[in-house]
Amino acid sequence: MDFKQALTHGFWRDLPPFRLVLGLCPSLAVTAAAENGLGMGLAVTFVLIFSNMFISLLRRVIPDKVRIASYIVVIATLVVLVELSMKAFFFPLSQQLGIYIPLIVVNCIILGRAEAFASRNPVLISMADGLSVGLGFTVSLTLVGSLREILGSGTWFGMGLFGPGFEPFGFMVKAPGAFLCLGVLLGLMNAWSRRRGEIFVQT
Amino acid sequence: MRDIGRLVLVLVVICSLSAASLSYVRTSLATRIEQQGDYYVRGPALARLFQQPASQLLANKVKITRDGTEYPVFFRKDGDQVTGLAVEAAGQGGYGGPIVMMIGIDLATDTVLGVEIVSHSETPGLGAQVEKAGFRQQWVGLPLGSSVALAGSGGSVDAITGATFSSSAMVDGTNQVLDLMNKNRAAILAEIAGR
Amino acid sequence: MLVPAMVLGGIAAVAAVALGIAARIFHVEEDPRFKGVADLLPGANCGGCGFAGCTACAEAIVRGQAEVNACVIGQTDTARQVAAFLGMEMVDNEPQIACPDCRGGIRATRKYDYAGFDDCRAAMQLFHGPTVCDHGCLGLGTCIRACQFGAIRMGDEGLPVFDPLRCVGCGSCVRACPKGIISIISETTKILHWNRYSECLAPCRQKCPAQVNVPKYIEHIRKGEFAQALMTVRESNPLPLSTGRVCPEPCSLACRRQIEDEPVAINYLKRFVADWEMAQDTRLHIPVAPDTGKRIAVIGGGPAGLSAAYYLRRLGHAVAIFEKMPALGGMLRYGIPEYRLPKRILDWEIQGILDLGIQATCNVELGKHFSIDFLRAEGFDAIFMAVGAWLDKGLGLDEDGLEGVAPGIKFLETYHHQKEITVTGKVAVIGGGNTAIDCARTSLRSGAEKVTIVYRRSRDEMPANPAEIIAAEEEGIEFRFLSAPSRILSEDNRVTGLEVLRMELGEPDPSGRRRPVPVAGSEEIVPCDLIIEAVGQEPDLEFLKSEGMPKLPLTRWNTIDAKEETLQTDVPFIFTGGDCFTGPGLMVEAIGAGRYAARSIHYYVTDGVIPPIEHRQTDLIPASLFDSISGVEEKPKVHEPIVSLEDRLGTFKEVEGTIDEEDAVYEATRCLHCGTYCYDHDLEEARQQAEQDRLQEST
Amino acid sequence: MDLIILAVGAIFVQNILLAQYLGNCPFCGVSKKTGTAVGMGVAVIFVATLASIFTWLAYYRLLVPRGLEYLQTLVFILIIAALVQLVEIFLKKQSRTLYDALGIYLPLITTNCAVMGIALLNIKHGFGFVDMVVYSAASAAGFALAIILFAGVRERLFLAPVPKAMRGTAVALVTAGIMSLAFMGFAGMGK
Repeated sequence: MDFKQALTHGFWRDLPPFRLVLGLCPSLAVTAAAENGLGMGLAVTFVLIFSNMFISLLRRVIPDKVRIASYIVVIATLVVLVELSMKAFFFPLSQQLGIYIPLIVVNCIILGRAEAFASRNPVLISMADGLSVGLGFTVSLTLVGSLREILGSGTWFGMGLFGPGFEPFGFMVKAPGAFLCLGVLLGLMNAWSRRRGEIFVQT
Repeated sequence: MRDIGRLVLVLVVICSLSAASLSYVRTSLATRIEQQGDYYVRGPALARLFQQPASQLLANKVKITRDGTEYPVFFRKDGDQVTGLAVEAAGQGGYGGPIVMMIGIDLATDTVLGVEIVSHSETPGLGAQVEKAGFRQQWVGLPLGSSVALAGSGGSVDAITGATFSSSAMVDGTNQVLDLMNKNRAAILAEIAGR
Repeated sequence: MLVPAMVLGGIAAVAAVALGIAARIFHVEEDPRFKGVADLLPGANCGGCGFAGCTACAEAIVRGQAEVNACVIGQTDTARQVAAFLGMEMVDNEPQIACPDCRGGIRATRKYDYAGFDDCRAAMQLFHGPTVCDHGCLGLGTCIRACQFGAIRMGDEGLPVFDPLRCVGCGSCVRACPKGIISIISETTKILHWNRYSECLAPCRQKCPAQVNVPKYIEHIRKGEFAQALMTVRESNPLPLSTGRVCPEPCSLACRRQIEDEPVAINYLKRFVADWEMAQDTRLHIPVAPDTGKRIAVIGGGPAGLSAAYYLRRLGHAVAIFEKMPALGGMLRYGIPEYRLPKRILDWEIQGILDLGIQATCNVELGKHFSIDFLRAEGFDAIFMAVGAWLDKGLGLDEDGLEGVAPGIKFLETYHHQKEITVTGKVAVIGGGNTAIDCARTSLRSGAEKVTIVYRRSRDEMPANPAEIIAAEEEGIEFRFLSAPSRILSEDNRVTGLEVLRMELGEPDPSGRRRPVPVAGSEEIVPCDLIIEAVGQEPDLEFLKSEGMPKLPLTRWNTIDAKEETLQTDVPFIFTGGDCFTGPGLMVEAIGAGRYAARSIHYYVTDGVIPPIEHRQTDLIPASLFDSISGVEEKPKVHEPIVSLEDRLGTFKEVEGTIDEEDAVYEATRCLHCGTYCYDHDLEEARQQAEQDRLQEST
Repeated sequence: MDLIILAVGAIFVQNILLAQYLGNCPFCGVSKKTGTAVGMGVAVIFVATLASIFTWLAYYRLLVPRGLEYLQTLVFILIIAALVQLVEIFLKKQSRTLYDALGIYLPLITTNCAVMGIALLNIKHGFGFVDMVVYSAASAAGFALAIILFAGVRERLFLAPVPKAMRGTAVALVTAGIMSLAFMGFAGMGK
């Protein structure tokens, strides 16, 4: 993968969680509002960029057998860092995201990118990969969040959109709405790929 | 065996470094995190209790530790005189976990000013009704020096229908505060005076 | 800062040490490849592949239950590394994919009109589906709906068409199909597969001793997909260049087209694709399975040996060929003359087989230079004995010691060794097989004045290829049919003539041919200077008497005895096949035997048990031998370019040429693509009919 | 009684998969066959309970006394990862049958947010030891219930005439949404 590809592949070809069906839990859990989706996405992006950076730096130092364990520690450290900074600077958001922030640790996207990309590539390109996949994830989460918030609460990023007459589609901000919304979006995306004649495998 | 030694060493070094760096970050951010927490979590409750902007009150804070539990206490001053306290307590036994509440105390009349919910994770529409003014109205004017109980257990507090757990968590938190006030009133005032 | 560092470091240390110790105490022996593959996988254990974690996925990959690109995280890079680790190359067009085993479609005859629910399984409930054919496709497309990857669509011919690029080999279509006609095919399954009665098999495919999927490769040729056509041939025949030249085409005897027309020139087509590859001078990639660590010795480098070696290698075993002669090829090299199979072509073909990673040692003879015990000691897990049938049978006419009498194979072999041999005077060749014709045509090219073939039955009974007989006649070789040699005339120990007795055809003998009966007093003399006896061969099994040989029982025809079902001899690790098992036979039979033995050996060295082939097809399936074909127009067969008579005599130029691309594609259109019950009536007409039916339904 | 109510609440009302959105990756990945789903479910029950006990002990005995609560994420993941691997190694040697039935799912659990999530929720809810054990087991049982039911649905779904673009994960998610809707009906049960 060259640099340009590393920077762009996260936006369509490997767009999580749609094309790379990973990281579903946060995609479902925190997308009741666009703001939460954006925040979660950015947190993941931060962790991705820096975990890719550290792992790429350490890739020759870490023995193969404790590879995964070491990656997990690096990722967990970054996650705690995000958790702490969020509490210090974006307190309301951190309350909203709750335990889903520490759960970034077990988000397969991060470990997946670390293993599949950062452990084999130099630092800069690994960071570019992290940025691209992370931002792709952010865009997806914000999109899902926006949809759910607009339909479910009638607001977008907290701003009222429809005036008092609007009866919100409350189901959308609850768990079933999350599954449904993600499923339908995925279907639409598949339909679009199909029309473009792309060949890809959705397991 | 040397092989294992190396693996252990690498892991230990990484873990230690990570813990050390995190504890550094944590120390440098600790004050800010606490302030943020006070501002966003306790601020609104405080402001409602004392009917004045939270920013004037958040600095007036002491921590009282009793039986291993820490109770943050905020106070209101009229001139030099401490006229009111707001004690935070976590009522145990809620359905979704503890209900954190703040109980205002009027020191002039020795009665309860009211109760405000700081945070809870109760079921919306059921346990979450503890936030409703109607339910909380039962707290206004409770005398210090006693304890409360649900009506079902022979007390005075009417529980929310279908949310007995949440209601009893409220009672639990209230009793903690009343108990603290009865036994530690002097110590609290001394602590405030000492600031 | 120290406390947290110590706490965390402590936890890590405890965990690591505990794991390290546990890994030692509870160590379990496993296939090291599991670990190797697992290490290459991301280790994120996300479960996206559908397996329980990366280790489970690695096991599945090694076992061949999952593709190397199963991991959703790892993508192409990981897949490539895993493939490299397993010794496989990522080949884009040969993954494990679904393949339908039905050619019927709209050609299939209907039992009744079905108007029920649009689902094959539902249709199946009603008298086993609306088609006459029991195992044919119902064409309602349940598999299409079952495919999650959009890899299947309904083709024009009413059959599902699989897109190999989209198919991932998940097997959902296999589970969905109530007829069981879709299977997930990998290279290994193709190699290990043998025809069963329960399958839809064209008669040619049933008849071919090597079971080449004839209609499939012809169809590829028709579409201009020559590479796929050749790969299809190679699934069951590793020697297409040679077979394309010398095979007598048993398949064409079964060709249904000959009911109304001449049979399809199957062998010209095979020769065409094989030559097409050679003309490109780049060899097609032949996939080889990951190494199994098993070693197999093949004794004899003839067609049976080469075929077995080729398939065993492709199944992932390490193969070594031991050959007595100075070069590989066996009878192909030493028995078939240059003008039929140029050595240059044979060399190219054999090199392609050796390029797969097969070791070959020539000039070593079993019993003289090495023994079976030696091979066992060397660590070979199984041995394939394909020593051929090189010993000429004599006539029993006191010919021993006479000058001017040569056994047929010896003659051809000597000829091969000393190219300059010249034959003078008149030659009589005794026998009616291909060897006899080869001897006759070879002596004609080496300077013989006149060549006579003496055969005791009539021309119709001659086992030689009809084309060969015609060519020999054209070249001026005289045939004396119904003449049996009775005495050799000699002067000063030199042959001067052959006394023959005229014969009449009597009752059929067990071989189905009419038995020749001598006519008393009909002796005639055929004057000649050289008598070549080509009346049959048998295996030269002298080596069995040497040291270090296990005792191998023989049959009463002096061939090595083995179980028909497995080609395994009484010594479990020794397998046999080809001429030394059956007696002299066709090259394509030896090739088939080689692959059959490869299957047995593969199961023997991997599982220890050779599973029997259920319903193995040995005789032609009666239902497939329909005797009338309607709606087939006559189309003349193409003819091979043939070197002119003047050019042929006195030289060893290859007599027959290769047809060109245009002719090949044309000839391919003559194939009827028979199934068991169906064939191309006239595809255009059938299509129009189907279209009309559809229109009627919709109105 | 309290414990039963706690358990019922954790299994049905606050179902870890369908209401708390935890453990969705294996939910979509491993739910293609009922057999696999059963194995996965049982393995999660076992590991989640075990991991909760260890993380709970580590939190209250190791971290709280030293004021290191902020390290919980790091410590928890380490403990879970090591524990899962230990159990796997042990099972593989001691009981191959058990390993083949359940053990092979263990690696999948390390990065299963359900297990980590349950451990974190235990702390968040401030449970005592007994409550914690019951809650963990019940939550994991909720996971098992959902994934097994879901696998059953998906087996049927596999052959259903689903629009092409919706095949696979897309329709699985929509189905999960409908199941989640059904589980919402349990709200108000328990406490």
